Amino acid sequence: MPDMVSLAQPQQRQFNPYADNGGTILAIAGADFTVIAGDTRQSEGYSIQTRYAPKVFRLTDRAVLAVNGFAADGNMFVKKVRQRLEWYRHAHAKDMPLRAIARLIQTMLYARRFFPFYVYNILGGIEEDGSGAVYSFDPVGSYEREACRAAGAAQSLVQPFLDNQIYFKNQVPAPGMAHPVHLPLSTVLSLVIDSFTSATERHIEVGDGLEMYVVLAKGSTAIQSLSTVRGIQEMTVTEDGERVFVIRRELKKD
Amino acid sequence: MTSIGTGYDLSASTYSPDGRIFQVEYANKAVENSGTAIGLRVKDGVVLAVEKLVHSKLLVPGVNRRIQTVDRHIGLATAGLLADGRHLANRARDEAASFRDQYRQPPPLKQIADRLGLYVQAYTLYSSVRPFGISTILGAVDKTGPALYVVEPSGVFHGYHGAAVGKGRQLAKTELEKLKLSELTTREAVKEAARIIYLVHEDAKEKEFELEMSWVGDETNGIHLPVPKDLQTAAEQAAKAALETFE
Amino acid sequence: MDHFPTNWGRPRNDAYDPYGTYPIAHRPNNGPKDAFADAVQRTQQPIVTGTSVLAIKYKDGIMMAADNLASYGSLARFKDIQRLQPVGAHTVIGAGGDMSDFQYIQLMLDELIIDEFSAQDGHTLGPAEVHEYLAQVMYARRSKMNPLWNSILVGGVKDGKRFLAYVDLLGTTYSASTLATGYGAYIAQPLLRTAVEGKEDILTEEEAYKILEQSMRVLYYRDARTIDKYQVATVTEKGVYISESRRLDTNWSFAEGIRGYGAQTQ
Amino acid sequence: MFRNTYDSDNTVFSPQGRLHQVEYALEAVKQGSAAVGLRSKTHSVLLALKRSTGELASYQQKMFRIDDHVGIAIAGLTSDARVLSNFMRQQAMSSKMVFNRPVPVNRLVSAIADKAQVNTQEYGRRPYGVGFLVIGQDTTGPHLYEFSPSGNSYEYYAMSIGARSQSAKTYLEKHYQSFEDASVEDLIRHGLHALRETLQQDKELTTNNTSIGLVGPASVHEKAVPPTGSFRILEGEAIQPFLDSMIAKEGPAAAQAGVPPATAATTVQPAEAAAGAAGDEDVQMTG
Amino acid sequence: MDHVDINRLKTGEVNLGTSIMAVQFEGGVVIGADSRTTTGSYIANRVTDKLTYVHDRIYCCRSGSAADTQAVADIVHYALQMYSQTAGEPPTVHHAASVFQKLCYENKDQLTAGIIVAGWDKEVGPSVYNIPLGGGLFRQPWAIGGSGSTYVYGYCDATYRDGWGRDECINFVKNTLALAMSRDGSSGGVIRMCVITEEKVERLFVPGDELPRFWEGREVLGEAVPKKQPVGEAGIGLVPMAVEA
Repeated sequence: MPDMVSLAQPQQRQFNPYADNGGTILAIAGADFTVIAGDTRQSEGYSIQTRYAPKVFRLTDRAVLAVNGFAADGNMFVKKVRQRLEWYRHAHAKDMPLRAIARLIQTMLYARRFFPFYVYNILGGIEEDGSGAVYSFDPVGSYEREACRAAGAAQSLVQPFLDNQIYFKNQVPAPGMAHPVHLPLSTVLSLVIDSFTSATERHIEVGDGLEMYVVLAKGSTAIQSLSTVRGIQEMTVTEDGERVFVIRRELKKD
Repeated sequence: MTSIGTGYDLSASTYSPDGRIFQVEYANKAVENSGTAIGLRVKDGVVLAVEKLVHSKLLVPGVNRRIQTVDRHIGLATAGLLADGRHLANRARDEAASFRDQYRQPPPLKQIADRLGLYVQAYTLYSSVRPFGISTILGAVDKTGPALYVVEPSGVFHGYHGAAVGKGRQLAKTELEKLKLSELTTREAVKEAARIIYLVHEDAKEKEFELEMSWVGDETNGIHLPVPKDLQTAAEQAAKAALETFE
Repeated sequence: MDHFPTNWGRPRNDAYDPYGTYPIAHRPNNGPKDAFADAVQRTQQPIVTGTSVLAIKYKDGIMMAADNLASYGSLARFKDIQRLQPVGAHTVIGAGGDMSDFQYIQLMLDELIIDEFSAQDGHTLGPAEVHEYLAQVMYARRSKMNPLWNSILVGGVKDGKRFLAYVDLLGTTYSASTLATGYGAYIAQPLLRTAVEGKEDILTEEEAYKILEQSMRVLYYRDARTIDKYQVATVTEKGVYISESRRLDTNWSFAEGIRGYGAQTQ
Repeated sequence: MFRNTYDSDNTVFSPQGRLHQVEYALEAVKQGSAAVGLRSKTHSVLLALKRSTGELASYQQKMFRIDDHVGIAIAGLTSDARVLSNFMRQQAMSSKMVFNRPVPVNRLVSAIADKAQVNTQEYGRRPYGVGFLVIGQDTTGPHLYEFSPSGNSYEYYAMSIGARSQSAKTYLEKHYQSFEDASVEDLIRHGLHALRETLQQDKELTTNNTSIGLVGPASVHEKAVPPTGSFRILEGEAIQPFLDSMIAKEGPAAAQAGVPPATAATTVQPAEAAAGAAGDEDVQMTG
Repeated sequence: MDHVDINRLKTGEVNLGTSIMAVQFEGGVVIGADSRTTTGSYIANRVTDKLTYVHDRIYCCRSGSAADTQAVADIVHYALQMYSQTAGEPPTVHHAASVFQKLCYENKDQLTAGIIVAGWDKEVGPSVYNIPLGGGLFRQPWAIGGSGSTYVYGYCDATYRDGWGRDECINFVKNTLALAMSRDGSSGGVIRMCVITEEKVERLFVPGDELPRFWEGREVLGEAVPKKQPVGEAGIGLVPMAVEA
């Protein structure tokens, strides 16, 4: 009965609704700041589709979201998060706190458990207590707060580097010394730039441009180390609160 | 009026003993109280003109338009309740879109008038709705050439060479009948339309008004558009001049 | 994505029907490629298809080119098809992929433009708005597992701003100063980037045209789904202009003296 | 109040072709405290008078933000206003989602007008009992619209709605020609003057009872306004500098303007004044 | 199994493995079709009429699933009747083609239908529309369709000329179909043609034994010739092909 056999088999798959558009994102939390960064290359297979497609987005003055994976899902997801934040603003006349946004993202991702957004999210910003925070998510909504996280094509290259440099894994402090708990902003920015230049060298899907968002807590002294940064641009909307900046750098284009 | 107090005039779903539907007649009253709208179907197109009564000098002139566009080639002018006019224009757009979806071509005006007639008529059948308080002039150039229709609150519609609705319709009709419409060009028709609107406004001289005109035809490549500023200004000046000689 | 619309959205398998010769490619299941592949199923495939579209930015606006062929598998079935379409007064779109879906998109956009025109309020849709709308439609359809099987370039000029972007059956979008769909992404895009990047504000209309013409010629030499008849769309502040069909000049004279494939000389 | 048999139902025309239910809905708007709107080449502003039910109660909300580029001031049934403003917010967001474009302000106003029209034609509904002044900016510049329960909407240089709004209108009609080129500070001052005309005797505009909404570049009295000049509502201390800029009514400026005192409103619109006296609160929906 | 039926036909479903055609000329259109329907390789009907009336001056030629195309044609026939009664005028060919196209496009997942719509209307005169498998709509001066058409594209490209009259078009259709039928196993039988003009629809018929004939290879003779004839004198025509090589 060949008919019975063919009926029992699953239907032939005709259309794959996903693509992988490459690129890498990362975020590192400091004591009173957070850096969220991503490269700007968008690719499919061996083709570079564009050299400038942002993957990092300012949501509020204290929250920045990086999305990586299937670009169409990523863009749509950011749009939908922004709509939810807009309704929150209509209802409460203030911006949603960071940890609430993190929980919201979890709910939104899990709502699509059986047709997921093929997107790895990293949310960075400042909590209500003024501390820097990074939340990382898997595509179906599992999330946790961390001090640093890399995701995307070059995750396997960048994360071990961060483990070593941020968490001091496999480093032994000098006798009588302890590893610092938080690194200063200038150090973090250098680490981010190094992460991406290295990833660009070793991964074909990473390169072209780098966008680093810096979120500072209210009254953060880290502002001083930003004054000398070339080409920095402020994105803050409201006064007397957290501040958001973006720093752009070129990466190799080959 | 024999209707008032009889109890036969409180619903569109009620006939009077002599077979009249007073609610529809009252809807016509709403039309008669409003500024005049006219349409001229001429040799190479159609011109629509509206006497827009200005109820406040704080209004921004030129923007609160009374003539609406239904499709690329179809214009619509109403007299009566303004909001009802918007409702019907939206319906007309839906009908035009539905025709396009079905037949993959621009709708002939007759089809739109026909479907709008059916729609308006449905509002004369039930006590749960009231009739439309508007008369609607539709103008277009379609595959049959220039076309002009009027849909009344009762749902009845007719084709015209020249049409007038609203307060000054009698005088406007008399003036339209004097014209050889089928020999005019749209350019000439714009002048005549402006003159007629200015003329019918004489009866309500104390009220401010704004003349609004649109046209469709060879001059506009078959697209329904507002009459260009320079032409409108010239037509209004000529209308004012004609008014003085008329008196 | 490769240059056979039949294969778009499908796992690649060059071992099977590599030339896409049959109109309805029926290929084996190559197994899940990502973690979510099990969630999907539905039938559909492109049948009458168009190939690459190219577009670049230049000094005064954007320029786009596409040939006039609609293929049926390897059969060159319709040789007088226009694949470039103006949308309103500021925008042009060019489509590769399934032509019946493209016709549907054209009707849909015409409806949109009529709605916008009917408002008569001084607001018009520019290329950015048209692109966003298309992207939303394409993404919504892919999310229903019923995609519009096209890759589309949207270009235009409005309020002094040039705009050029891509959208495809997955809802994937991106923007760049040179774009190419289908096979053009492999063959023409490198040529376009070399000729245009950094010179977007200098290139004249003639230079832009020459660049596209040369790229179309290379595609004609190397893409088996092209013909030598094509059109060029130009959008500037003044509006959209789509050319008549043009024929490519091609060169074959060098072939006359070629003998054999190696040692042979006569 | 005069009663006739044609006024109890929104699906009935009177023999004169009038819709009494709609006209009564317009009266509901006049029960609400006044709102004033003005427009210049660069700005649109809203000013509204907030009421409080008593010493211990907070002041009502008269203004709503719809989107970055649009805001409204209301007069009439607050709960109706919330429904309509929510609808406007949805429209604004849908425009952002589908076209990535801020919705053109006129289309937003037309959308609620068309919604309101349906409530004037179908049985089992009542017309909305609220009027809006809508300000916003889009690619065609700053705008001011009035929306009313009849389903009509108009664009104005300046307008006022609500209790004793006729007095404000009289002021606006006198001065509107100077608004086009006015600075935002002057525009707001004119707005405050107009709003003052709607006050009952012995009342005055304070930081508690006045709201100011605006779109356009920052005024000299504002801090931290994004360069896009998005819609914001000023309340409390933020409006003190604007109140300070007002020219006293008894002063020569008022006399020069020839503005009738607030009590004169009685002669202008007897019905309205009576309505205002009868209910000094915005009508609340019960049940 | 991996194999998918390319025609998406059910087992036993009747297939119009077909050759169909339409050509426009100054005063009208000529449409034509073969008459074979098959289920698998069995000829279910050898005298089918694939030229289907949808309105007084509009016909369609059907290819693909017989059931699908009949269902679609019936719906269009109904729609056009409704239209002509309510609108008080006959539909245009474009109108008819649009209704076909809409049905074919919106149900492309369910249908196997390749349809040519042709006819005459007072707006544009004669016209021919092709609606191939995916549900696109293409106007052409001439159109061919069905499985047999793939064998005759070259012939049509080489032969067709603008400005032909009625009789030249009839000849063109007759010859093209005969060529397609001779090469396509799924096409055959008789040729049916219609000439649609403003005045009338005229039916033409070419019986299966009077089809135009073209090159069919050399005459193949059996070996009935007596063996005693010497090979050398037999004449070239008698040498079996296998020997010739």
